[in-house]
Amino acid sequence: MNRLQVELPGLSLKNPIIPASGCFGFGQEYAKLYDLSKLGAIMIKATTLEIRKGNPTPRVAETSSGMLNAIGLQNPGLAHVMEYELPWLEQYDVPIIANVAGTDTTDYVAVAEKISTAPNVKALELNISCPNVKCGGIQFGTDPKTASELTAAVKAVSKVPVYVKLSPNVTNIVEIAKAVEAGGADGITMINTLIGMRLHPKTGKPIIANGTGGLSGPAVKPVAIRMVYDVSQQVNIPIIGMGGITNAEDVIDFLSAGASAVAVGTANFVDPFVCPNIIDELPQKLDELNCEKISDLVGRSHR
Amino acid sequence: MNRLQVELPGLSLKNPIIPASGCFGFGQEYAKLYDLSKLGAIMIKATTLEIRKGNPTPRVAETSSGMLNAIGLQNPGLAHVMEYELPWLEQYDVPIIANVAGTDTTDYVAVAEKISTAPNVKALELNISCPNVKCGGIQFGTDPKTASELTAAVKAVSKVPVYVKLSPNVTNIVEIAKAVEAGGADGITMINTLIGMRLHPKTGKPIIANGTGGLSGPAVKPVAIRMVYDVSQQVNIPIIGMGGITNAEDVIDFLSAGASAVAVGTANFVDPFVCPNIIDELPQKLDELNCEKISDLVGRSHR
Amino acid sequence: MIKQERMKVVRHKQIADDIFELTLIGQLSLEMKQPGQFVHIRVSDSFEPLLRRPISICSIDPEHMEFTMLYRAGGRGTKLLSLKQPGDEVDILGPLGNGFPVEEANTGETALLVGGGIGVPPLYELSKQLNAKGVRTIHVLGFQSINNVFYEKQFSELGETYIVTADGSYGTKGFVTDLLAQLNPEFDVFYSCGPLPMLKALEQTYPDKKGFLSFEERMGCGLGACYACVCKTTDAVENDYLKVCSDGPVFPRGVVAL
Amino acid sequence: MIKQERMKVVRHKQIADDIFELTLIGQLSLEMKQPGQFVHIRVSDSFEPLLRRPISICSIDPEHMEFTMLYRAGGRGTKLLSLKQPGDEVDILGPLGNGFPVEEANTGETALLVGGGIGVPPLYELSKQLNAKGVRTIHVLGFQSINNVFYEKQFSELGETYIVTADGSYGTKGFVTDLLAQLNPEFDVFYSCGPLPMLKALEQTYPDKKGFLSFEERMGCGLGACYACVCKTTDAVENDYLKVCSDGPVFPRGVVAL
Ligand SMILES: Cc1cc2nc3c(=O)[nH]c(=O)nc-3n(C[C@H](O)[C@H](O)[C@H](O)COP(=O)(O)OP(=O)(O)OC[C@H]3O[C@@H](n4cnc5c(N)ncnc54)[C@H](O)[C@@H]3O)c2cc1C
Ligand SMILES: Cc1cc2nc3c(=O)[nH]c(=O)nc-3n(C[C@H](O)[C@H](O)[C@H](O)COP(=O)(O)OP(=O)(O)OC[C@H]3O[C@@H](n4cnc5c(N)ncnc54)[C@H](O)[C@@H]3O)c2cc1C
Ligand SMILES: Cc1cc2nc3c(=O)[nH]c(=O)nc-3n(C[C@H](O)[C@H](O)[C@H](O)COP(=O)(O)O)c2cc1C
Ligand SMILES: Cc1cc2nc3c(=O)[nH]c(=O)nc-3n(C[C@H](O)[C@H](O)[C@H](O)COP(=O)(O)O)c2cc1C
Ligand code: FES
Ligand code: FES
Repeated sequence: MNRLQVELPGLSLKNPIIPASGCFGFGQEYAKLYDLSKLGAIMIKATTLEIRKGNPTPRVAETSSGMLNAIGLQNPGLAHVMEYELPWLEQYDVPIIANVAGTDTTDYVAVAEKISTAPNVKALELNISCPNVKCGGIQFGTDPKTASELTAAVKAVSKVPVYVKLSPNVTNIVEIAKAVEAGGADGITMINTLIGMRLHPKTGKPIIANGTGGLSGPAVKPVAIRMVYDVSQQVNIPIIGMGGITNAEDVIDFLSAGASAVAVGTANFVDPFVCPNIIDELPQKLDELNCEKISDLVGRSHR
Repeated sequence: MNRLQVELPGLSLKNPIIPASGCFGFGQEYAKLYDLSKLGAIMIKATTLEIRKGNPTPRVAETSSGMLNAIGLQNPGLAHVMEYELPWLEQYDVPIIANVAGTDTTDYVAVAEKISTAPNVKALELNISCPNVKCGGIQFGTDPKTASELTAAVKAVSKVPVYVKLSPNVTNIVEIAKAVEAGGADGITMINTLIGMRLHPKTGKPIIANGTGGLSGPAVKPVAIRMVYDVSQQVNIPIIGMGGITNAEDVIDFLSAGASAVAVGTANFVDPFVCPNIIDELPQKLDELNCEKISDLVGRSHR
Repeated sequence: MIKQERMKVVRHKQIADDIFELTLIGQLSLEMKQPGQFVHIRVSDSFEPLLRRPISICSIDPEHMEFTMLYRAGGRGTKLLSLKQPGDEVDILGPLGNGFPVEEANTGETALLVGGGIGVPPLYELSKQLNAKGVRTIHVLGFQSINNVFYEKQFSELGETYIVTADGSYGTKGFVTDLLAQLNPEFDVFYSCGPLPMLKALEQTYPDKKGFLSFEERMGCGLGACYACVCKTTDAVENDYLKVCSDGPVFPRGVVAL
Repeated sequence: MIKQERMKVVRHKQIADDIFELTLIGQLSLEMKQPGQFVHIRVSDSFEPLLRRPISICSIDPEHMEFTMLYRAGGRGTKLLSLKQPGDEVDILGPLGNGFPVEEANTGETALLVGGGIGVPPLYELSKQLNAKGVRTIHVLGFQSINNVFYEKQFSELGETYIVTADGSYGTKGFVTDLLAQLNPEFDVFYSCGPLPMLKALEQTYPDKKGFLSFEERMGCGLGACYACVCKTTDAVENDYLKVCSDGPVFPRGVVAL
């Protein structure tokens, strides 16, 4: 028995550790450091229909126990991802979760329809929560009705299960979660970044060229945990949790809160080996908790 | 000329540094450490009509660059505050901003009407954003219409200007800000805490007895800055900014973002002398920025 | 008076499993009078970790302007503290709270001091002050296991000292109350610091004795301003809640609801 | 190959106002080949500060498994780095990026190396490698003021070296381009690292020369995965953007839009 095994719609994960979208490119860079087959899955960078150049620089700024980013969904576009990135990833024994972004429903649907046909894409992650683009992204994630409709439209064309990525920048995240569940989502991933800003001490102007950026890293973990805790008790679809994970204890926290698997974002920048390190540490953590298989921990905070 | 002088509705501040509500009690404890007359103003602990016992313990938990609290508005009640706390504070040359909380509109109105008659209370801070109580508090702060109506009701009875304290746990804080402005608010204070949770690594249960708590400290500063930045450009009433301030540079950031004065909360626990220290440092910071008076910095991020 | 000072590490060593003895020098030591008071320690100049850690004063040496604390390096903050070297500075706020009332034991009387684990340290300064005043002290100290035992010698020099370990690897096996039942000591007042179940058992074992108990609670300010550290009181007390940091940490028996 | 290693501090000293010279020992040094590459440094084990800091490799000493970097202790992270003592460990990721192409200068040719401020360090290893290959080097190094000048002697040992200070307190007064205009040196290829206006002025001053420029941008991963550090390219290039961390930091002239 593999104690770390996790079964989710479309995803048979050898462990619950997944690099988060946007923090791992399309895997090529980290493949130079370790074997990607070790990972539970990989969430690739948001892909849009057309090539996207993203925002002007500076695109990142450091904050207390966190960072802001405003990459602006820069990516090489659907065609390139289908032709080069996904086939390249096929050499690894690892399911791919394709992060799908767009400006309007047509965009999302077009990307989802196509990218879900790639043989190693086992699930989609619908990015309705990117705070760093002018159109598309977050406004789909802040209104329950819009979120639900977009989910349904994408579900109608996708060949693989659809996970919807929620924004924490809302009054009532449970309401959005229920709406995407009603729209047919197979799972939820949460949280995307909190909207934040840092100013330059001398000039007083925003450091990030885009003005605002998305806050991630350990600073946001308490916010993410409480949202996973709340949502997991109100929906019947699984959650992939993220926000500030840096070690195996953080992973256990997210599972306890109600997530079935987790994604690790910013921590990859701090320690590029963080994902394999966590995977190696997990069995011992389970021993310490007298826990046979990791899935037993899911939701224990509210049981 | 006093370079640090700030003039706000009801408040003539010798400097823009104010201990934040709930982090300074009613001043008695810090009065043992330094002269309270040094402060710009004092925001006293939330006061309710009746005595409140607050939540069970543990009430605090540490997080990365932040902390969670769920005190639950424990306070000795309006009568005691009027009879003992406020008269005791009269020995200091410092305006008091009374933080007003309640369960329903009647409560808020009753406290506001009475407490605004105290001679040293120069302004009210309407707490419609406390995440740690079951009734009252945050639900007034998440719906624009309710927020506006409560503001108007309190304005109708208050003898002093009314500032409304906003919650960051909303999809659109600008909308709430505009609503309270329309309701007659004289100013805005922001932000209250973000809702968060921390779990115990062994048991998986929330550490804070209340389950969730309010996140404060340096971790939330980027969120607070962007909200002050957004709101200050959309309303015509002044803002008292807060969230993660620990030093003079943080103060400058909040003023640059658009606040006219600031409150310091959690940092008082880390360094009990943080407020007087910041006040002492500010003139030199102004020199470094070639700035004559501190009010010149207000809003320079978007000018 | 409460002061904040960057005090200097004079000595720092491990004295049992995870237990460190830290001696600091500075003016602040001169403000320390009452055993059972605590200091609030900032272990790092960064915001990671953010909050101060409350640690009891274990012994005061005003002649050398020093004081000593004993702490368990368990979590993130105390582990960082354990890395401090002689000469390094540590940001201390204190002395805080109300400690054990030495005046409640009269010259010639006997005091029973009962400590559990990391609740043992504040009893040491207490015992020193009681003995200085001519009060006889009996020390009953409970630990998990032989490797956790500390300060046996120091207490022995001041009075009868009994060690109890939960696993029986040293001294008597069991809880301090087991030993007390055997021992059945004669005494006039008891003072105690340790885990809640121990404090509770003590109150029950000696329903008619005068006693003082020291409590723990998670803290914010440590000064009485934030209401983080409250404890529930018994019906005997007018206030519904008391603050461990400023009303306590030591309360007379019967005040805190156990 | 890119490695991560906790390397040990061998030497660490201040060599000018706010400028530190740090030598580390470890296997990772053996992976360093090309001048102009950088390492990504974690200055603390806590999350404060969170991100790594990119610092150029200034010289490589494979024989002793050491390498040296020079950095300005300006912000929070580099100030913490400056506190490291010999024997302490520093978490290094590297070598990263593509450096200066030594192969673009042929034996017997002359290379012009132009550095500004904290852009000077990577030119040192470059100059060493060029000289080792028999390329003559001319060094023009610009600083703010006399107290900021460093490594004049080291560069002088390798070739003609000219110092420029903005305030004229040492060497020639003005910008490096002012001195270059006077000097009008003969050379075959130029290499440069420094502030953008300097790089821009150089490209304009020598429109027909072969040249290589090193760029800076705020980074996340340092590996090419996060798209934080992109720079805009000129129309001459097919890609709209290039990543400073993995495509650069050194680019041939004319590639990056200045
Ligand atoms: C009045 C008083 C006196 C104390 N005296 C001593 C002493 O002499 N020696 C000693 O070893 N310990 C003592 N403690 C307990 C000590 O404060 C905690 O063990 C310590 O704060 C834990 O910090 P950490 O960094 O190891 O753990 P972390 O898990 O990193 O702590 C996280 C947060 O929880 C708080 N916390 C965790 N455990 C406790 C606890 N048991 N009590 C209060 N806060 C806690 C921390 O202060 C911090 O804010 C005392 C506590 C109090 C209230
Ligand atoms: C490829 C490359 C090579 C470099 N080589 C050197 C060198 O050899 N010596 C040296 O002193 N400096 C060098 N720098 C600049 C150095 O990275 C920054 O000065 C340093 O990161 C600032 O960190 P801090 O802790 O002082 O400042 P902080 O203000 O605390 O930094 C906050 C954040 O902004 C980033 N940042 C701030 N300034 C810069 C900058 N100029 N470039 C990139 N990121 C920045 C930091 O990395 C950090 O993420 C290089 C930069 C790059 C990109
Ligand atoms: C540099 C960067 C780029 C990101 N890009 C994306 C993206 O393209 N699509 C997406 O859904 N989320 C993106 N995110 C959000 C992360 O996937 C993740 O939700 C968030 O950072 C919280 O996790 P963390 O704290 O572990 O980083 C990005 C985050 C960072 C830091
Ligand atoms: C322990 C604690 C108690 C608080 N109590 C109150 C309160 O009674 N009323 C209120 O409006 N805000 C209260 N707050 C919120 C603070 O006033 C402030 O808005 C928030 O903590 C953000 O500022 P900071 O990061 O500087 O702490 C409390 C915060 C803390 C940490
Ligand atoms: S810790 Fe703040 S009141 Fe006790
Ligand atoms: S820093 Fe991540 S791509 Fe360059």
